[in-house]
Amino acid sequence: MKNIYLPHIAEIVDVKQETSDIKTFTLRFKDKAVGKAFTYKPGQFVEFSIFGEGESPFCISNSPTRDSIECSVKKMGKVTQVLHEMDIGDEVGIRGPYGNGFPLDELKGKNLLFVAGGIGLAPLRSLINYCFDNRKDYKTITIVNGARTSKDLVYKDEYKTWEKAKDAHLHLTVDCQEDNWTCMVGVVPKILEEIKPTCKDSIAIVCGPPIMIKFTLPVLMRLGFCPESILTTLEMKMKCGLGKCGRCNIGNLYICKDGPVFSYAQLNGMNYDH
Amino acid sequence: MQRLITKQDLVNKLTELLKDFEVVGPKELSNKGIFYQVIEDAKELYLGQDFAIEPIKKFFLEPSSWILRHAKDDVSLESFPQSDKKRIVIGARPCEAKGLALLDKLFDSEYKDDFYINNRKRTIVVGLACAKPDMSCFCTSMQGSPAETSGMDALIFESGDGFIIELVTDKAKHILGSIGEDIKEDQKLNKDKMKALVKKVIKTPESLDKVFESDYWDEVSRPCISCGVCTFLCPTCHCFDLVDEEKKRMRCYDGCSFPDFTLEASGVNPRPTKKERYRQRVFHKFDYFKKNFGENLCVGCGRCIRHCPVKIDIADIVDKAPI
Amino acid sequence: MKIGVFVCHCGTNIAGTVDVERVSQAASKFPKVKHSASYKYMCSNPGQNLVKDAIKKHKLDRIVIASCSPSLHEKTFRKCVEAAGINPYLIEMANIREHCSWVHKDREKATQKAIELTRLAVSKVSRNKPLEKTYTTIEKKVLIIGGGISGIQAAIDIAFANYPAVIVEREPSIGGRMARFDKTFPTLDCAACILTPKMVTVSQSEHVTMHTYSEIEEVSGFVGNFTVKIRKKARSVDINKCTGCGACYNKCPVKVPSEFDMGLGKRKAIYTPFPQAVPNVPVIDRENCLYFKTKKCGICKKICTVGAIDYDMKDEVIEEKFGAIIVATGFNQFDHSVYGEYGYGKHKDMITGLHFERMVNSSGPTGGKIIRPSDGKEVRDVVFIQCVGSRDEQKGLPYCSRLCCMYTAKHALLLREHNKDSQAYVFYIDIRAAGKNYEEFVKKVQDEYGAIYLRGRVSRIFEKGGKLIVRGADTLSGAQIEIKADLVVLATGLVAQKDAPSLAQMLHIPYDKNNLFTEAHPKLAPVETITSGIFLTGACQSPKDIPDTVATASAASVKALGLMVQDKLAREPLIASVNQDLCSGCLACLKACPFSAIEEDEIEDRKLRRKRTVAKVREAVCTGCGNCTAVCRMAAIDLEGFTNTQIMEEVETL
Amino acid sequence: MSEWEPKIVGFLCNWCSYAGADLAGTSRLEYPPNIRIIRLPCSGRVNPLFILKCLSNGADGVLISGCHIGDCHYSEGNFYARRRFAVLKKLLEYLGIDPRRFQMSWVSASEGDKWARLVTELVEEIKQAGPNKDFVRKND
Amino acid sequence: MIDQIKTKAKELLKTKKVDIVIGYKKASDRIGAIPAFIDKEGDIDKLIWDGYCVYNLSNYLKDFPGKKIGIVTKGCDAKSMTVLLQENQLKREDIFIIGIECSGIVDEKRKGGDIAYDERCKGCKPATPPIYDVLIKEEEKKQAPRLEQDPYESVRKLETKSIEEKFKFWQDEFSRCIRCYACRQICPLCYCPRCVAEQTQPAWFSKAVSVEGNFSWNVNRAMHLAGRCIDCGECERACPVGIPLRDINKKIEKDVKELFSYEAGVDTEQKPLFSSFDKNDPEDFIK
Repeated sequence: MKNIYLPHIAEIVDVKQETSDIKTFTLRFKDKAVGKAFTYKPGQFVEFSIFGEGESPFCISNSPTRDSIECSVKKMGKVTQVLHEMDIGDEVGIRGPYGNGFPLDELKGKNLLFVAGGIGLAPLRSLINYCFDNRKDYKTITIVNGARTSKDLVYKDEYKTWEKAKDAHLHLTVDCQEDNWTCMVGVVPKILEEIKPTCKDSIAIVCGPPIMIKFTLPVLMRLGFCPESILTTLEMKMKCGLGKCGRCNIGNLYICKDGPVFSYAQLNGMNYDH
Repeated sequence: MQRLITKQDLVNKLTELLKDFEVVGPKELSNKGIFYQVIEDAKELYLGQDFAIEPIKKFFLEPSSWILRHAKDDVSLESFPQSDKKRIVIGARPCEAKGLALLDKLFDSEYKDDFYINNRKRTIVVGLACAKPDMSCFCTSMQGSPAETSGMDALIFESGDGFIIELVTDKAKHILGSIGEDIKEDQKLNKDKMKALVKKVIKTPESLDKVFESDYWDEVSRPCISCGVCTFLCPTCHCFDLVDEEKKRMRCYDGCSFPDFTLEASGVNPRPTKKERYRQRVFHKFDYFKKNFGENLCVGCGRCIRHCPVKIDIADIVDKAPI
Repeated sequence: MKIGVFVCHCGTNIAGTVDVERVSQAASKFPKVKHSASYKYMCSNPGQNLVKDAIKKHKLDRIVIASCSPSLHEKTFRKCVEAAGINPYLIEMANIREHCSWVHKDREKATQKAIELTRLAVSKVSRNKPLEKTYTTIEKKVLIIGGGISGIQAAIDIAFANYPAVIVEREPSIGGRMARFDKTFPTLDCAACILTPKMVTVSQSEHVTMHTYSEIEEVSGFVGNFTVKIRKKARSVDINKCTGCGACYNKCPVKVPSEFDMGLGKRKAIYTPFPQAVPNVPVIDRENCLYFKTKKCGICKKICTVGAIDYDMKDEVIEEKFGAIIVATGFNQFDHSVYGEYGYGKHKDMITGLHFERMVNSSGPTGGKIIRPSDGKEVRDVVFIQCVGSRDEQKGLPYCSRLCCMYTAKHALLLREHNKDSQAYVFYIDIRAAGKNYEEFVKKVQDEYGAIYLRGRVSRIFEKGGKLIVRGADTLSGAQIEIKADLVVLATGLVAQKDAPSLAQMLHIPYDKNNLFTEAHPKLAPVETITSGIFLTGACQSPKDIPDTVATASAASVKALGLMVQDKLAREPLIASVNQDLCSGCLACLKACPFSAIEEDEIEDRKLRRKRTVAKVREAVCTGCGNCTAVCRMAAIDLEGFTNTQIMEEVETL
Repeated sequence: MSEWEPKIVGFLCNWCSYAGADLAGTSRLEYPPNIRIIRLPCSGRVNPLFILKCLSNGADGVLISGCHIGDCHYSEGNFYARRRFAVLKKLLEYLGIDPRRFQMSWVSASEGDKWARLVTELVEEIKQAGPNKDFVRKND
Repeated sequence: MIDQIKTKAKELLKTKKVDIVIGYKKASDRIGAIPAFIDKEGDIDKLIWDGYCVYNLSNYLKDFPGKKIGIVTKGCDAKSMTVLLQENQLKREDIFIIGIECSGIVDEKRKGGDIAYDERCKGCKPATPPIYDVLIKEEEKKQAPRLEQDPYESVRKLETKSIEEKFKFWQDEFSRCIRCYACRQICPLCYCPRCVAEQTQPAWFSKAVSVEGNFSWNVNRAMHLAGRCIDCGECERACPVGIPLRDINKKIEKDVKELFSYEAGVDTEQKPLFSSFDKNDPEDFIK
């Protein structure tokens, strides 16, 4: 019998404190064969099991072009609390990857605009690094990344690489001015309006807190992006990850199975609770 | 293939089958009603027309079942061993069996749920046609009927002192084909006529899309007390939760009527009030599932109406939806 | 999470019965345990160093010490791990000595139990949270409620340490009961002579503020930060202008019975209770004052040269903050009218001990003459009856009032001193003279002053021929006795003040069925109350004589000063806290808190978009008993250090 | 398999009963090793759900022990506990849980001997009641 | 009498004394009743009153925060409002109680035969609500036969059984529990924002449909209603699988009365059972 709910064991091989409540865990499957068989696309997610506590879904935050599996986790509830107390050498369960990930083929040959807020950068980071690792497939890459304060910015180590890359622009912003802060100040939608990225041949990929998305979409529309060229990755209460347990639907689609990446056009046509 | 059998035939056959099979059927508990239970003695079987409170679903998708074992000490994982004992369910109603057919669509597709599939595979479902649908029944509006055989291996009809058994699948023919006698042409049942027994008829719109934002949902959901009666007793509701307890993981019923169902760890709840939750239930059954699988996720068994502590009538609500 | 387990041999105390090595090995296999070790004496310096080194070496973040009872060494190891950089609340102890090795003999079973106790501790510690001590500031001022000898002594002690004290006294003058006494047993010092200097000291101290003729209206806050509302009743005399010349009360035309003299003498409508009153500022008794009754008179105002009389003065409520409160409200006299057989009220020549004190006092209403109130004649035969109220569960008090034996003996002595021909008869049940030189004193009264002690109860008192006939039994001789007395003096017991319960409720301190305030512990915390920062002194807690009263006053002062000298008040973080999201606001916790440490709070519920009431813990008041957590149906209130999660984890691990 | 030994959970208040159990240790009073003590500040801290959790988790008996009435460190905690568990005890018995499985006692800090005696008796009683099979979570 | 209810409801809505009136209307089966929420004068005619108006409507009061509510209230329902007021869940000035001097309600579960009054009505002597703003009396002829018998008869019967029999009895009953929590949801006094049954930190008892999970849930429910349950009987009616929940509630009610002379829902100033004590509470069960 094949048990679709059965996770594989993975060991935590590295833990990085990103912010006061976000940690990035690097994982390695105990069973090497499982590790080899495990392939994923940017935007996909996995179900983490903490034995005795439960399961929680997290997107894989690094690119499949790199060797390790990384997930960034914000301390929120029961599972994440315990996960944050875990350390190198501890073991967790992983099943997945689930969901559809980003439509990589559609993105090819396009200008890419990444708009992220807070931990929303996690799923985008996977795609960003994927694009940098396949640089020739894409045109200009613009990244707008915001957080409440500079302390809440994630993946700080990688900003230099992103900045330096050819045809790439990184715009960092915090909500309010701080001492020793030299980048931009203001909420993400405001920054977008300032930098006016081109909509031509462009796809925008947006991920962040609901309030940011709410105010970013009209800005993108004003900038000329059509709903089809705005992608986002959604989060909602998920449990099984398999489209069976009945929680994460928006309309007749399940975020876990049919998402989590959706275009704004798709979402527009749907009735959902929010 | 239809055959004529006596009650004694049936009892004798079941007694014989009890040796190799686990037999599940309705039992009458005094003052409590009818319950599907594992039968030890064929005589315990209740083959009257009263409906069981719980649907037969619980023998396929259990209210709670262990799916994984994991030791806190040494990290090792294994599935819970599943029974492969052959099983015969007798007395399930056509609507409930149709519920199984609908659940098959979900659990036996894409990511296949072997726990459910195993329970299905090891079981022969012998239904009992409804001679006395009650005023909550509306199966005919859900493309069913008191003599529907979908999801079943065989169906028996009350006929005089005995029964007529219709053998649908080869499995059933193999096991039950030997009892009773062949039926004459004029004794055969007019199944279409039985449809008329069902008095409650509702119209179901092709899509509910247009009424999603209507205040109607606010109004109809107001009496709802957010309990789990309708979902737990529904032959098609299948939403579940995964819960770790001690060193095991369990799958147990959950329902969209519970406020906690979609409560996120951050405290956000996309369905914060009864309006959203009740609408989800109606839409899942009469819109979303239809979009995904082509059929309503409702069999018209009337359980949620019969047992709703505040008499909410989903059929009436769908019927009157302001399309 | 990296838990370290350290198992102690405690010499052979543990290792004699428990296989310590096996415990250590078993522990190393518990979930989340990264290191385990054992040592001969874990609490010794090398033992503690072993823990500290292991923490650093293995990057441990939680510690379990399997050794003795936490009551012995929990603090030790908290300090130890704190020194190694771990939050001191991330340790747990497994008690494998008192609860294991010392009570079991079977080595196998004891070892097995020790392993399981260690496992429990490991599971609990895995759910511990780092906690921080909280600090509150302290208002450097002490409130003393009551200005009798005990309040005065407390104020002097506090002032001596250069901290401000505020006395609130409801009478117009401080001095309390002691000011009414004549001489004091067993040394026969004159009460006024030893009290007055103390009153003066208090009045002159720059550190002491007195609010006389004032009462406590409301108390809120908690240790270090009490806010108290004090009602200063309208005195009708400006305390700042009055020189205390006394002209006003000399000229006042209204005479009323003096409360101070127990009605034996008279006072005016404007009066000071007694000549040595502090402050020496009169007060107008508005009920009896002609001006207030008829709007006529006004003599005092006319006569006052400094214009201190102010008929329009109103009650004033002031609010002050205090760091500590000393309750020194003293006692009342037992109401002996319940003893019908004595006929009190019927017989004019029957008085209480306190009357006798006033009568025998040379500055009292009779000028020191002991007379019959009925006819003013000097007395010869006086009967003293002890235990009026005391030790009489049926009609009076269950307890012994402790001082009646002594003051009666003193009265008998004073009687003979005042009148060589007099004769004292004392009816008693037992003589309780347990104090320094007390027994000797009583003996002296019997032997040298001829007082006749009769063991027994008085059954009836009636008048006959201008005398009071006291009929009783002498249980020692078995004889019926009848004494023709000129005067009968009742040694009434001591009871709580009438309004003691309402004050206790204001202060959130408990009181017993006799309305006496309850100390935090009868032996080990006799002047503390369960409300930290509130202390008891004197007879409000139980009947006390002057030395005991003064001693408890000083004790309470030391306790209060102990708070005053702190910069900040450190509080153990092992207290309750409310998860307001889960709280329904039913306030079952508030009603079940023995310490009134829970209050209502109003929060904006973002989900419901409206204000709602929830419970909130007053952290400085919470003592961490956890009663609230057990009455909370939604488990919204939890106790740090003993959280639901910790306890459930322990149970789960069984 | 060796002879069955009952498992008993004791919820003890820190100030009286836990200290009483400590005293039993200091006085070297022997008693059977079947009890596992969970230290709490006060008997008033014990939530009825703890008892259910113990029983469903395989404990054969549960004991709550606190200060004698009037001795509570928090002055009133044991009064509340007494009322709460009077109700629970009657309810459990009504629902068919052997009353021997859930007991309550007052043991002061000076009653080491009472503690030792109490545990000895308790273990004996629970041995007679037999293993808690009915209520316990099935480990399948 | 329904006219009296309607008139009152109309007046309340018209004068804006309340924003909404909670009452009863006909259910889709044309026999039973379903809670009605009337906020427009035009809908007032939907209101009904008959023996099928079984629900304890005070359960819905929490659904309209900040609104003024008029509510049709039977005697037992009003008692639960007393407890809600006691526990700070209601403001008296926010509700207008249209008290019904009820003559008993119908036993819905009874099959066939005549309409019978529900078991729970038989012990209910004063059918007059203890609190109300207006009282509407039912015609006398319809008064239900009130039994003078011992209200704890079935509890006592169970009490006399042996421990094993009791366990067997309750195990059979609880084994049918499907944890749908209808008993909780229908209870006006189960208003916790998040029930312990749903909490995960810690998980208080098993969510599994199992002996100990079902047992724990039902004991927990009973304990949380101790000294609060006013025996409106809705839990037992709502239970789809027929667990005799009132036999548990009544057991506690009886014990609490005997042990502490405590009765639930008596007045709004009453202290909760477990947030109070008497120094002389019995302790014969303590060693």
